[in-house]
Amino acid sequence: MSAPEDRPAVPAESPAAEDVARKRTEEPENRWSVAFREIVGGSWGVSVGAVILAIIAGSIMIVATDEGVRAASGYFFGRPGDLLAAAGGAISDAYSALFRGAVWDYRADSFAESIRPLMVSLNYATPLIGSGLGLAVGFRAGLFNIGGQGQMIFAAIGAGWIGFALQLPWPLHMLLAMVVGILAGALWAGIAGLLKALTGAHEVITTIMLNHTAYYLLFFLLATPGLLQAPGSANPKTPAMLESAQMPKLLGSGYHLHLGFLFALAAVVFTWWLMERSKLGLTFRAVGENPHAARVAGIDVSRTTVWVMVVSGALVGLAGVTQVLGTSVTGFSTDVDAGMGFDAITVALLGRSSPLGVLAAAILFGGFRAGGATMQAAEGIPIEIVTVIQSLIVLFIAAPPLVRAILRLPKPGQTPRRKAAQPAKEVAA
Amino acid sequence: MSAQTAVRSDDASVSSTLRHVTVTSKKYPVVFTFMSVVLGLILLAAPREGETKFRFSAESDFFVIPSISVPAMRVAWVCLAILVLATITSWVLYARERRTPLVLGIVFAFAFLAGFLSWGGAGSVSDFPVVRLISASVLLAVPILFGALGGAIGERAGVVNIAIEGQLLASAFVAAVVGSITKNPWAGLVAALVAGALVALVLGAFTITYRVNQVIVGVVLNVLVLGLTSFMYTQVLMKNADQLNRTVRFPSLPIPLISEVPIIGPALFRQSIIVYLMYLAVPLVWFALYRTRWGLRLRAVGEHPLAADTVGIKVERTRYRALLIAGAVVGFGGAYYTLVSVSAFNRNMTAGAGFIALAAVIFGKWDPVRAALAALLFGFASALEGAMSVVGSPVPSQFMLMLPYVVTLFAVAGLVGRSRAPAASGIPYVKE
Amino acid sequence: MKLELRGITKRFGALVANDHIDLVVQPGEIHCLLGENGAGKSTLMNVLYGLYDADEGEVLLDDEVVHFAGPGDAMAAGIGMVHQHFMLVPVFTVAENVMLGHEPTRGGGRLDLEAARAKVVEISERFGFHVDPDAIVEDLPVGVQQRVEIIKALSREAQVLIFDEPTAVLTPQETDELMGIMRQLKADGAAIVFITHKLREVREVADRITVVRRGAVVGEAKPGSSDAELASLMVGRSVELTVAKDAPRYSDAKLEVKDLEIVDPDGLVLVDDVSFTVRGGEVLVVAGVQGNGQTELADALLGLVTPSAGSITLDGTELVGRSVRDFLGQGIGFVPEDRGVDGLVGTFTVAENLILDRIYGPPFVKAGSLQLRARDEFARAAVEEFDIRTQGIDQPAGRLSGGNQQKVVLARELSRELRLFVACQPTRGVDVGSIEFIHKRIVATRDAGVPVIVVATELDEALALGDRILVMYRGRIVGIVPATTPRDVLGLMMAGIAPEGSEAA
Amino acid sequence: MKTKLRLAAVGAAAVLTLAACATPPEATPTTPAASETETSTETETTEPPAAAVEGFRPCIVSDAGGFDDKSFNQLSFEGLERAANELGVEFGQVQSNSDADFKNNLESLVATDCTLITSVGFALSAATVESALANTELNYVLVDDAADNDFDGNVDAPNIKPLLYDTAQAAFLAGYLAAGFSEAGKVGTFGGMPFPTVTIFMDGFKQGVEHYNEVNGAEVQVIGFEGGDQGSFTGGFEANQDARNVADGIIDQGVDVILPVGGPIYQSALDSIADSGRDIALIGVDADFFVTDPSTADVVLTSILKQMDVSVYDAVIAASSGEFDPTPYVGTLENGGVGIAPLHNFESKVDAALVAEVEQLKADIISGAVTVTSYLNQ
Repeated sequence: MSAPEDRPAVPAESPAAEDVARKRTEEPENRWSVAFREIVGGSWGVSVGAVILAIIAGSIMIVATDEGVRAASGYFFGRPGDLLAAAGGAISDAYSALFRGAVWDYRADSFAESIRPLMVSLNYATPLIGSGLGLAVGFRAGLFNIGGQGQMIFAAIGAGWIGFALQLPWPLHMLLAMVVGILAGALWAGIAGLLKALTGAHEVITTIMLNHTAYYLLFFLLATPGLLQAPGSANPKTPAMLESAQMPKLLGSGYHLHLGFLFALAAVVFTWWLMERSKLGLTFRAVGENPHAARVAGIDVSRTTVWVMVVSGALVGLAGVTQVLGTSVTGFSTDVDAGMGFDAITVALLGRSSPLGVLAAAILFGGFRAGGATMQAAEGIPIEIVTVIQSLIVLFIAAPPLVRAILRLPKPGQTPRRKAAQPAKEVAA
Repeated sequence: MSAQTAVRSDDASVSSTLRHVTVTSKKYPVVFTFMSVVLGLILLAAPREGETKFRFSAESDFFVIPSISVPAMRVAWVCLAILVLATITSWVLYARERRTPLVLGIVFAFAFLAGFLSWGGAGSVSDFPVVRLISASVLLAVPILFGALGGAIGERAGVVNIAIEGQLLASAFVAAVVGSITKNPWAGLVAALVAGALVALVLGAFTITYRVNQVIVGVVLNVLVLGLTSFMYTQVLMKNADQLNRTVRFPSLPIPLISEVPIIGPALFRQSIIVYLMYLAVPLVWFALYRTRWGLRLRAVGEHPLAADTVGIKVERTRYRALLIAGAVVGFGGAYYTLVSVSAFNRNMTAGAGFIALAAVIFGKWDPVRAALAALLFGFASALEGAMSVVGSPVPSQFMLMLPYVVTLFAVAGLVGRSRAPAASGIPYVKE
Repeated sequence: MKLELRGITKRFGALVANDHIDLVVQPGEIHCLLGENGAGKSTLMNVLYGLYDADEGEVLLDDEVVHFAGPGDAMAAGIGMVHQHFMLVPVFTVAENVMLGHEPTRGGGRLDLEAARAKVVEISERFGFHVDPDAIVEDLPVGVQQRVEIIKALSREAQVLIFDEPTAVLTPQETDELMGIMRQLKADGAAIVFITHKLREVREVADRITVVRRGAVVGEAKPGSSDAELASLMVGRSVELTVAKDAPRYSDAKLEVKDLEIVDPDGLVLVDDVSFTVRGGEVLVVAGVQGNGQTELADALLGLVTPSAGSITLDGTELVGRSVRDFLGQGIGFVPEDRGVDGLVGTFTVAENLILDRIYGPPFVKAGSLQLRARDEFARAAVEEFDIRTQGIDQPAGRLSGGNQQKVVLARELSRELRLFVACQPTRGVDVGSIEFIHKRIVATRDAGVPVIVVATELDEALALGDRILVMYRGRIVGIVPATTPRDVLGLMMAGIAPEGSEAA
Repeated sequence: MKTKLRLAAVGAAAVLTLAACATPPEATPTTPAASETETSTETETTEPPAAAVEGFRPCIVSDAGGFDDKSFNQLSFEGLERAANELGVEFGQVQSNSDADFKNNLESLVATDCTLITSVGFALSAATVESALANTELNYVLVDDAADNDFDGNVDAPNIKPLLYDTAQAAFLAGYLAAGFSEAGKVGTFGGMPFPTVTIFMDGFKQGVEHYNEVNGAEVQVIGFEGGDQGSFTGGFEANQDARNVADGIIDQGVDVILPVGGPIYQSALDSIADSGRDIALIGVDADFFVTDPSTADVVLTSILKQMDVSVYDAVIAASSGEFDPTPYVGTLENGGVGIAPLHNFESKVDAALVAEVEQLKADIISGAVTVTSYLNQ
């Protein structure tokens, strides 16, 4: 993030000289100057701008719902200051509650207490990381997997059943439950992949249909005694996971954060390796970018499609598994997926389908989920505002020119960049 | 010389001089076999007693067709026999390198349905109202169908519209509010169209002008609309339900004469204006897309925007217009929720219909008529689920609720297969 | 109508695509714009046509300055263009394509299809085109598609016609016909701009010749100039116009194709009973007008399509029914016809593309993991050896020029141990320098004893490279003839007329 | 480019305008919905609330249904809101979107110094127990669940007051009434989803009809419920065409009394009745529809009351003065926690003898002469 010291000081006297200079210092010049530009004028500025804009929009809604503001607006012309003060107060209360709930509780007595919200956010982020990665793998391979919900449900069924029905020592029990859950998620996604490979059925349709199917299947299992339903209960809910199958809390029982988060981080690394460094990932990307060329290169596109869905489903399955064995260890019901399957679409897209991007986006969204509860509990702010802010952030981040136009940010790359010349060559060719 | 390379009907074109052989697919026989086995297993595993009643007329019918009762299992076995025969025929045809005719598929579908319904309704006090089954199929399909039409228009113009769900929800909401305030469903309908178009405008601004990934914008718009409508519902509508959330619905208008035609009349022609508009919308959209200047340009922009640009068609403007119209079409579907179906808006009342509509667009291969049929198929499966649950079929309700989705899954995998989207769909047009 | 361009300058970032170009075209004149791929010809014409805004300079029609905001304005002013990449909507009918943008309508925006059909028939009869107005464009052979483009331009009463590389996809006969059409149009008083890099055609029809190189006019040439003169003006140095090669040294028959039949999903027989053999050290050119089954035949040689009958044996091993990967494993190198679609993943780096079909084991993949060092070393070596002009091996391949993209594909395929090399239209859309290079490499491969198959649509290439030439028409072999066969005989064969005494098909 | 910017600005403005519309109309301070709830409940509880202890802060957390579910979340919320308003104390609320939120939502409430936390729905049971064990100084109320996750018959934490409702008893009465009222000899019911809290209504209703048949030798049929999980369900709790379809299907079978169970889906049934053009009576659930939704006045025969607002209110009031009593509460006919609403407009249409029989039946159930089974007593 420091100033680009590595930038070559060679003045570009002639094109040839510039060429030479460029060649010699290619690597460092690229890395540092790109990072620098991105922070100052480029996507970082836009991201911050997007958050600001979304927060402004959220503020309008907060002000609209605030009782004090409503009261003050009744006599606006008498004392306009009151309204502004009330509005300002409502907004700052709301966002400070969001911050307290998501990052750092500055009102808490001890460090241990203050840090707790951050752990909650990371805990919420855990399943979003897994499912976001799963969907990102699909996107990179050109498959639009909307089936996160169904895959998470299947993973939960698999892991959950192992989690309470078998008696095994830890960690064997937990690992077995994880494996079964992940495989179940992979299997459910694999159906969509197989259907696409065999009959060409579009994955958007099949995954949507499989979502609903999985949901009702889970419901059936939960409502039928002897299957997933807790014995002795009439409610559609499973019994608690056995201690031996649970993911232990990472920082003691005072914090939400559990082992699943580390698995999610491992999944980030694994996905990065898979997509960037493995043969399988190369075939995934090749099929996603250009299936024709992939075929000519000897890649079996149909088989790859199945594999993509399987890997995607396995990662989404990990999300389901962490939910069941880490977060909802007291048993789960029909909405075990918690809407993560759909949130994951946004997370994957916001993270530009790169593993690190997904991680960042998932933590952002986890923070919103965690902070939203505090915002509600402390200030009575309707939870929908958080949803709105979230979606506006994504929209604005996705449209940098819009953010720049509204906030009058400078355009990036005002200085002519080499990249700008590239498409032109193509045009001229 | 030129006659050989050029194409003309009197001269042989390239394709006609190429030799032609018949290509057969295993799809039909395989699907047939599977379905026959399924019914066979059901009948063997859970035989039932009693009779099944089918009703063919509504109460107020002019011509009343008597209801019939059939011995359930016997009919079911006969139907199974027909299925097996059809399956064998299909395999024989395949072996002889001939295609399975569509008629056989229709016969198969009917026999399967009859068999399954006979089994399901055995011994019940309730009967299968065939008329209702048809009308319910249509009614359940209304929002999906309008959504699919809008989706098809958008994609034909090169914009993937994942935001159908959001458009439905937004227009249902606005229709409820405006319809309640004015106490006039027409005002609500107009407002719904505007709302649908407005969501489309946002979609367009981001995807066409700012070239943001169309899928991202669509997905996010759904979330945004859900958040906004839920917010307004709890914060505003709930507190003033009488003024803001109680619409006057469109009445049903029986069409003279045709509404008296047995079965079809009461099923299809005693509906509200929005349903009739839907009947009109399908051919109208088809006509507009394939037979008008607007449609030709729209499709050109969706298939090959550069080519369209080179003949002076403004690509972005054409896409915007298409999207706005598509949004308004979806708006009809949204209006149906709060101006015909139910007289009040409630949170997330579209409950995923927009995604089903999206599936229908793809299922229907981006063609308005086929997409409409796909929507109707889904409607039919849902209606069937309702009818089966009323007669008290022995299938657990969760499986009955699954039915429409499983049917769609099979239909997509078994019968449709590969489909080709408009070539430029999903790709922003970048002109340097 | 007289067309004049004055001082047109168009920049893309730092690159100057057109540098103060002046051009005058009189009515009743064919003005040839000669230049290599990438010389800026197309850019110039796109400026003229309103697709690009010029940074400097002006366009004059009949001595009046005009300004085009888009192609619509240009067309309204009487300028028509036949694009290099056809601007036709593939799923539309001919009539729909022709009327697009200026549709005749009956009330309420309804299309008047009858009027549109009549227009197509009228124009095609005027020029003897024989085009069915109701045919779907994508089903038509390219030659006919081009006529649709011409009809499109003429249907708007264009008085200035621009032909952008129109002969790239035509048979010699079709090219001759096109020349005829151009002359006919000229006689009707049209001003014609003819963009090409093919010298023969220039000399045949041009009334005036302007040569552009690197975005600037480098001079005018007389129609009577020799090929060598034109070529050196165009490229900027003297050019070798023929491929230097030694006499072939054949070994045994390596590849044997027997009774091959390929059927498309609708049951059309695209390759019909095709048999031939190729010996080691031999280049067999498969010639023919595009769309006569060569593409499918080549695809079958890589297992991309599965033949419905027949056999393909390489060194005695039957290959039919195997996967593409098996074909590659047998040592088949393959340069696809459309490198942008089938040859490269445009968003992948040069290095990734260079190993794309070599990821099934060492040295580039070990235990499922990519070996980046091995990959990059190989890539750097390949970039060096094949003279791929790129900013680095991390550059996305899609950003390279056509010739360099083709070199990437060639480098990937030729750096493997080969037992058969199949190259489909290897020099399509490639600059002269790269063409020479590619031809040399193909000949070198042959000389190494590998059987080579080149699919070519241009007779020049077929004659330059081939030891034998196999001509296909409507999926069948018209004949297999030696490379010494006269051009006109080959031309007739490409139209389906078998010469006396050719090898039996 | 300028026009593009303008277009985008319009788009953004559209978004913002939608958001700005959220401003509630300030000119209508007394909203009908609110005032209705007040009147409905005020008639039931008359004793003035005691002054709250220092720092008392009642809070509520919903399940995934949300506080606008027109069912238990909403009623519980209304009870708590009324208690808080009468006590003049602030209250906290958190709406859950899913299972994963429960724990954090409860913790957020704990962090905002809530002293009494009301959790709504069985799904929150385990999380509530966990929170209660961790915060023994706080009081908890759990609606619709026994807080007994190890099934030993005891509440798992000493500071939780479970509120349960044997709704089947009331539904039994409604079933008997409906069977007697029906001229067609067919009554119908359907639910949102086969949850026990939904099917308990349908189940009691069915038993009531069967009891009527048994006593009177009649053959009134119940359409739409077979027992267990088998029956007509809309697949969700949204009032939309799916719910309409199920309601239409049941009405089409010729029923003249219909019992929709599950939040807003009764609105679909209402419109279904309107469109059928027949005289069909509707039975409400949870609250007295005649009061809460006046638009139902002409069709609502009676309502099966599940007085969650009252019992939550009572629990909050008790806790406010430091008299929190963790004894499980089971709403029955006997203690008035469940019941059926007055007939209102139908008073004249229902045979007085039938009304008397229902009254007697109520006494019999209370006395144990007639038993009603439900998942609570199985």
